Amino acid sequence: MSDDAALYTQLATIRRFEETVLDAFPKGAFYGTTHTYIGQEANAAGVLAHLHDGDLVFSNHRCHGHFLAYGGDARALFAELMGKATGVCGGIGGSQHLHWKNFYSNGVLGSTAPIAVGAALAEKRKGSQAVTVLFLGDGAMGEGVVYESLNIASLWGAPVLFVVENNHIAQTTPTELAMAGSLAGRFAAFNIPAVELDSSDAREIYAAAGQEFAQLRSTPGPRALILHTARFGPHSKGDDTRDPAFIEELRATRDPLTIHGARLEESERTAIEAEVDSAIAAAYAQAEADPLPEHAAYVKAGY
Amino acid sequence: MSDDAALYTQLATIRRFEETVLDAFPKGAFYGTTHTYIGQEANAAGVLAHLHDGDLVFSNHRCHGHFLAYGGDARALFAELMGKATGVCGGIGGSQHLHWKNFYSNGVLGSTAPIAVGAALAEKRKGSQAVTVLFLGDGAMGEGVVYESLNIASLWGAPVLFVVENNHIAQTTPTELAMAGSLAGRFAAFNIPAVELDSSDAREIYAAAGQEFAQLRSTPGPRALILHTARFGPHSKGDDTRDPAFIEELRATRDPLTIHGARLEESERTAIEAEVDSAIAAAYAQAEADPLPEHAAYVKAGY
Amino acid sequence: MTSVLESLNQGLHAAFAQDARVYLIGEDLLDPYGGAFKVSRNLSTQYPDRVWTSPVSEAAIAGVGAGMALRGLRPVVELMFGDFSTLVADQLINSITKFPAMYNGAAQVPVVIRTPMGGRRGYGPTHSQTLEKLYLGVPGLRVLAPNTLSDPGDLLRRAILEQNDPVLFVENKVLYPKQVLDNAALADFEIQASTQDFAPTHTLRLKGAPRPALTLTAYGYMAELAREALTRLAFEHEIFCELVVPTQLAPLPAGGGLQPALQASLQHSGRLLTIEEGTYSLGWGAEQLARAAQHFGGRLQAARRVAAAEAPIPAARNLEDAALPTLEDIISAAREMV
Amino acid sequence: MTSVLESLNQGLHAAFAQDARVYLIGEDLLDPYGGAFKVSRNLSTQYPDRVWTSPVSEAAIAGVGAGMALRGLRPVVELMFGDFSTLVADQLINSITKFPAMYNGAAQVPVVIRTPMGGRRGYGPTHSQTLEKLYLGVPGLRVLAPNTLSDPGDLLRRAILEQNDPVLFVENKVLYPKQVLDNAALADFEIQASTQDFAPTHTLRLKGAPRPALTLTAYGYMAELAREALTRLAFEHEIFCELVVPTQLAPLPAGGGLQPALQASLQHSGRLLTIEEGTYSLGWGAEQLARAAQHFGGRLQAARRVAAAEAPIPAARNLEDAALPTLEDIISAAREMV
Ligand SMILES: Cc1ncc(C[n+]2csc(CCOP(=O)(O)OP(=O)(O)O)c2C)c(N)n1
Ligand SMILES: Cc1ncc(C[n+]2csc(CCOP(=O)(O)OP(=O)(O)O)c2C)c(N)n1
Ligand SMILES: [Mg+2]
Ligand SMILES: [Mg+2]
Repeated sequence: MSDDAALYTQLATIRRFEETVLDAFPKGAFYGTTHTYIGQEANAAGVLAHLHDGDLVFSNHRCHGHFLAYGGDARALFAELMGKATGVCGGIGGSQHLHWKNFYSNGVLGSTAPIAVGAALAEKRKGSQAVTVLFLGDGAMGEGVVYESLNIASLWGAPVLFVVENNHIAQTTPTELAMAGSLAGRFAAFNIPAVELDSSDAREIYAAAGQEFAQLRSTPGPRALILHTARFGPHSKGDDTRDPAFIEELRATRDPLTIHGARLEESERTAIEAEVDSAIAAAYAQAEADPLPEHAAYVKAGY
Repeated sequence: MSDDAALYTQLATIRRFEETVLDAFPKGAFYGTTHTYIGQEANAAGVLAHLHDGDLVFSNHRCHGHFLAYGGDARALFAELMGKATGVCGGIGGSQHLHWKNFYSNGVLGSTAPIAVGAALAEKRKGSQAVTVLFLGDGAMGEGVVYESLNIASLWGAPVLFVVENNHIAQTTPTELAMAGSLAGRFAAFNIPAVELDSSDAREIYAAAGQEFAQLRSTPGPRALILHTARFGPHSKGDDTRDPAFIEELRATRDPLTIHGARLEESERTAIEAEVDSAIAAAYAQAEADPLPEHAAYVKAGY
Repeated sequence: MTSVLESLNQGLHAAFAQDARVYLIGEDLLDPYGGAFKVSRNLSTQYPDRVWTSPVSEAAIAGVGAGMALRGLRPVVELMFGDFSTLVADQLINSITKFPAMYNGAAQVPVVIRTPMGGRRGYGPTHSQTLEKLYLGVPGLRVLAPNTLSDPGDLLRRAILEQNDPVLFVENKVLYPKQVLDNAALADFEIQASTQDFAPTHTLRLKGAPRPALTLTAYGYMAELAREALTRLAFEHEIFCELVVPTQLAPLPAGGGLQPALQASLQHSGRLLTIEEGTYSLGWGAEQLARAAQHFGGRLQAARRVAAAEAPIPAARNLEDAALPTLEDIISAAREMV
Repeated sequence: MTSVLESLNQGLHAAFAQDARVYLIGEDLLDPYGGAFKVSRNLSTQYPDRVWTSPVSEAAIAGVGAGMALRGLRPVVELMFGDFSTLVADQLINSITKFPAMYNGAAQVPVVIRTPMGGRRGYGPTHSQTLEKLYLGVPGLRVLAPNTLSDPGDLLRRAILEQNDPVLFVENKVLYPKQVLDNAALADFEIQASTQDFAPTHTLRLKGAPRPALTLTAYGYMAELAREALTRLAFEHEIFCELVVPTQLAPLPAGGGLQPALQASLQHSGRLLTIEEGTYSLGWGAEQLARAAQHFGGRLQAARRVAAAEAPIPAARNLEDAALPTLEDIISAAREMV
């Protein structure tokens, strides 16, 4: 498969997965909460295509796209959202709390920052050559521990790529109401080189990320990639307070699938889509049929 | 009294107070811990000379100089350090935890930042015209909550002057080991205008602070004043790990009393010093004679 | 009828209307969203300059609230999930609650920190906890938890306006849609109400039931389950209980005493079962049992707790159900005690 | 003889020597300073690349330690004062202790967070607290507190090397200069030792004393005062006690049981006095009393706690003495119990 086809497969897989989640949620297939990645697929696909074996990824509440682009299994992720024994974390974590191989996510905004830095430093000390990617949203940049972590990463030369996905909104709060100054300035303050890109084009993001990874692997110390992006869907489910016309416009102008899909032959593109559709449908069906977890470990402690 | 004489009186008062503390501590006059301001007197004196009635000051562990320059009473401060009923906080707070009028200090580094911002916003909402000064050390800039506070102060236009006293050391840690990037960059990141000054000259600091206060009172929104300075004494007591020769050099080149004292006639200077000496000695003697606090409120809760 | 959510929202509106010193700070507060759980709905529309939607900076908004309170305002800080109260622990413990006493009585910090707690919504390990137990032993903090037996909004309003302590106001998420109960809904019960400061405590027993053999105590949403348990224990097992439901969780009486209503109930039952949604050890129930043991010594014949498993709260529904205390847990614990 | 401080320092050195995965992170660690309380002395000289002096960023260093532990190292994080543990509450509660269970057993976080706690040094309200009670009920956390009855350094070394739980290691400041006791120093006592995992619990009574009428339990520095109280109660008041001193404060036995040594002692005394330096409500003692009440029911004839006043710890010496539990407090509480 060509690089472009592979990239498109990633984008389509994430999109199809998330659409399935949003479709199935109201039907009661899932329990709890979820945050879908629709509109931002090019970030995960473009960035994580550069991972080597052994590299680490720390992700946040909006982690499905990161997880799938990391190579995570769609069935295991569906199963996790359904609270099944076959889920990524056996149903314990749910949508926001995933761990598989070297992929970790947590639902407390910003809390992963020092942990990612520590993990990166550990890999460096162990001489593993692994680098660490940390995904943060614009909203998470409100958390103080992120700045403590930038400082330490910079001082101690942690091989971390901070990827800020600025979708211009945090839950319902536009970035202008929550962020003084600039994202780039936040990294400059700690002497962390930052590259900024406003794009939904997976190839562009892939290229920019490639340069960052190359630097990261050759010279010690953290770097940042600020990706201005667009969230098409609700924050969670049905909680989008933005003007529908604005979202239509985003979908029309910034769809990573449209943008990158245009590079493929129509026939190749539809073939990929068909394959992805059936893979995701199969994953969903398998997860649905999977068993519930045993709850012996979760007996009450009150005696 | 001329402005210069008044300024020198402040410097000498703080110096004499702190020398008395360091002298008397080993004799058992005080209990607990202390952090003296020797070498940094020009900061408190130069900055706080601009306070209007009703302005607020939030200070840190190294608060004696700030307190005295704010107008706090030396006897009450000695008494506080001695654990006497007449102390600033009746002996409960001790050296680091002072509150009198609109002056507040706390011993948890950085923790005062959001509180100062909130207090400043409250004054603004109440229409009191009061501005708020927050003193932070270079070390405190390690705390995440400071950055959360800078962001909010900037977003919400809090009338706060952030005064960073960079004495190039935090306890025993040189700033280079603890701070990536630059202090100015930390404020720029949040769109807070910052002025930087490397001086131990009270007049220079007074002038720079004057401009900041003027701006602060005329235009809404936070500002920062970064004062590069020198700590002559130990962090607390007898815990200075720096080369004595280096400290000698600091004392020789950066003594605020020498620098500013040179502007006064010898006779005026010595008159001020004599007056300060006797005032501090009297304050100390009074505090020593003061009664211990009643401890009825602090009975044990174990029944 | 009014739901707990509506009542809380009305309480906030009443506080805003009554006193111009009231402000609200938190994440995603602006209408039409009105806060993640909608408790703050319509406030930003009606009081645009007193509702400040904030960055995702829990520690700072708690501190900003503290600074405002210190300077004479009456701020309310909304933490989107109680799980994130850990981020304000330092502000709460080392500043907010310290200032009044540490500054020798010369400062007050009347800030109310409101937050939803609790599970049963499948939100997973970091969005489902009942963490107030961490703060119940913090000197200088008042902790309040509304329930359906009295007016949650009024409790909130009075916490904001009528006293000067810092307050942690804990709202169980599952309680939000529940109705505040009127006399008709409680017709089966004989109810005694008392107050600690302005915070009510209710003691319930079934009308005409014999002298209770067991005292149940619970707060917040667990009081719902406890009430149901009380009825079922009577009708299905002929075990007659009394249920004590406080809204003030802290401070407890100085000197290690029991809350008077609880003491009164134990006086005749001599058996105490505490019911809470937080994890087991070092929880609210532990303190109640300890005080009961202190006060009654050998006259406390049986003591027991129902609480959550000592583990993260899982996302999967069947695991979450297994981790959190249920009606059946209460009933079986009670049955083993008498 | 060896002081507790020396022992802890030796324990760290032993761990560093034994395992290259051991790292130390904290503020002001570099020699000649070696940490504010000198527990880390000489480590930076001997292991310059494994001792990382940090910015004043408690939350981040805890998180960095967690990340290192997650990736196979054995980090130790020093918090300069336990009062600042509030700043790591989120890392500790929502990440460090959550990961192992939340990731379904696929992750381990063997980080040891060491910190001095306690007062009696006049450091004032924000540098004198005994805050471990906040963390004793956090699922997944092991909390250890050394004392003079066994080797503090060995406890620390084993906490670092021999197990995979996250650990909070609580060192009372006043304990640092105390000598670790040898047999001669304890010659008056009959001592039974047991262990929970690798953490020892000691049960002491005076040699030749009659059957104990009262069980005292205490940990850390308070065990010193409790031992003295035990002696004085015997000689001055003819009240014979048994003293149970655990080093593992959490987790307690699953299912609400008592630690075996405490249960054994209560079996014959039927009276429990807990002694702690933390503030009274929701403390370590509450949990011990609750478990005792659960287990013994009406056979627990008397229960009581000695603890700190529910207020900030004042700086003034006479106020601090009044706020913190003293020998006299223990003696008078014990006298009222028998
Ligand atoms: C510490 C913390 N505070 C609040 C929340 C609730 N919350 C979940 S997602 C979110 C907005 C996040 O915005 P951003 O970081 O920009 O990511 P996005 O959702 O836009 O991808 C908020 C406030 C949280 N999960 N953690
Ligand atoms: C949150 C917190 N962490 C650690 C400390 C211990 N401590 C007290 S002063 C100090 C160094 C402060 O350095 P800086 O802010 O530069 O102020 P300076 O002492 O140089 O005036 C430290 C680490 C503290 N008081 N608070
Ligand atoms: Mg966003
Ligand atoms: Mg400094």
